[in-house]
Amino acid sequence: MDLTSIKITSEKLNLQDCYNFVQDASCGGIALFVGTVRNSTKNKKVILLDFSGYEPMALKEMQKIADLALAKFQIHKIAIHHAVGELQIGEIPVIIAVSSKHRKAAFEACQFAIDTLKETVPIWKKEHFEDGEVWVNSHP
Amino acid sequence: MDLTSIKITSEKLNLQDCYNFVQDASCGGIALFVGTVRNSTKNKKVILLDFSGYEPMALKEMQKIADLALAKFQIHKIAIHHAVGELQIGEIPVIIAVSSKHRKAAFEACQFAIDTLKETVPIWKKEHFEDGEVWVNSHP
Amino acid sequence: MKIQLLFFGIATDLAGENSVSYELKSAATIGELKKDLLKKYSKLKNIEDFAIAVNEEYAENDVVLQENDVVAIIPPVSGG
Amino acid sequence: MKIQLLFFGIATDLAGENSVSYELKSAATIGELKKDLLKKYSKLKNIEDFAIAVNEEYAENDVVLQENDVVAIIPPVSGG
Repeated sequence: MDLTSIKITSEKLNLQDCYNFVQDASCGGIALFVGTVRNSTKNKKVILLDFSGYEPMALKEMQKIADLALAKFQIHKIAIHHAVGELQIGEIPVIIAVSSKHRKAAFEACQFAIDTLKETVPIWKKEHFEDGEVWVNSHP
Repeated sequence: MDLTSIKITSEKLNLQDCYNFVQDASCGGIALFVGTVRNSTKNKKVILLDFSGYEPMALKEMQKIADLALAKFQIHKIAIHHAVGELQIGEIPVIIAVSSKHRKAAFEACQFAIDTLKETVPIWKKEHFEDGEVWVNSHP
Repeated sequence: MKIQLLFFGIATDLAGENSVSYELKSAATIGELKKDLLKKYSKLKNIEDFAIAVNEEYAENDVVLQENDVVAIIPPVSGG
Repeated sequence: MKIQLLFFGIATDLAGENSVSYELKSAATIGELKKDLLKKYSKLKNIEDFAIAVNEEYAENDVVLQENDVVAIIPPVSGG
């Protein structure tokens, strides 16, 4: 049985799909994190975010996070899905879902996965403002 | 604007409803917890769980948790939905959803809410086994 | 004076009722009521402890009961 | 020897290309390549730092490059 679901897609991410993948009769809890595009950053109005990735490597890094989460925490299954392309305000760049027998492990693994994803997975976002565009994190 | 959604129902809980309630253009993240009925407890096979509550008081206690979460954490909205009646394996007794500008607060508030709910909200579950029934937590 | 008693969870099974009108001396505290209840419904001793809610709010042992209070017997909760 | 260079995120804009075949001395390390790149694509100095991946795995400065390696310039990531 496959315990991890790793996906990068230019289609809309689906919360129920992630839930359905991790849900299992042996589990008492499922923790989920959904990243959503915020309408402002540092008090500046954001129009949209444009995500691009080094996809084959990003998939490998996402798989490593999932495998490490399974090794570190008492969890059953984990899904890590990331969207690429232009996302409007309120749309979903990332979903992480984790199921476990007891809820604490699911919460810990879910936070670990999103924290690590933001550090290691080669995906970049460009913020589009009314007066221009900026690659996030790229300027000292 | 209503920042809390509190519900006790004998109908199926809906993950997307909770998500939709908390989602907002000002938020960068949504943390969700879904409790699911597990097929075993202490290595004993569970057939179903039967939840009952002191509903008017349970709603008040759930509202207190939501209000306290809004006061304690930098979050935007919170939904706490609980099901009553007979739930089969894999079905959902509880969903908590929390949105926030930054994800850490959403995770913390979500964990706070489920931890507190399990301590204070007057709802009880009876575990049905093949050979009998037991009220959970009630025996020393 | 009269109060209304409500039983929930395992307390319903142990007391054999859901809801009952109950007579007790005026100005009784919750602590006194608990002692009375353990005499009248001795099976309640089967649970380690129970909390009391008065008019849908948790209340401590020193709270003084009023006529017509709705008093709920709250065994250890197990929602979620 | 020849390697393939890939640029991502802001590095694409700064280098002015996505992908290019690149000639460097054999047995060059990643540290040496980075110095070369900062000369050839001087705008890369505009970002504080960048990581290097070789054949889709992060690699440190002391790694020795091989003919036909696919070497990616990874500016600070910002997914999620």
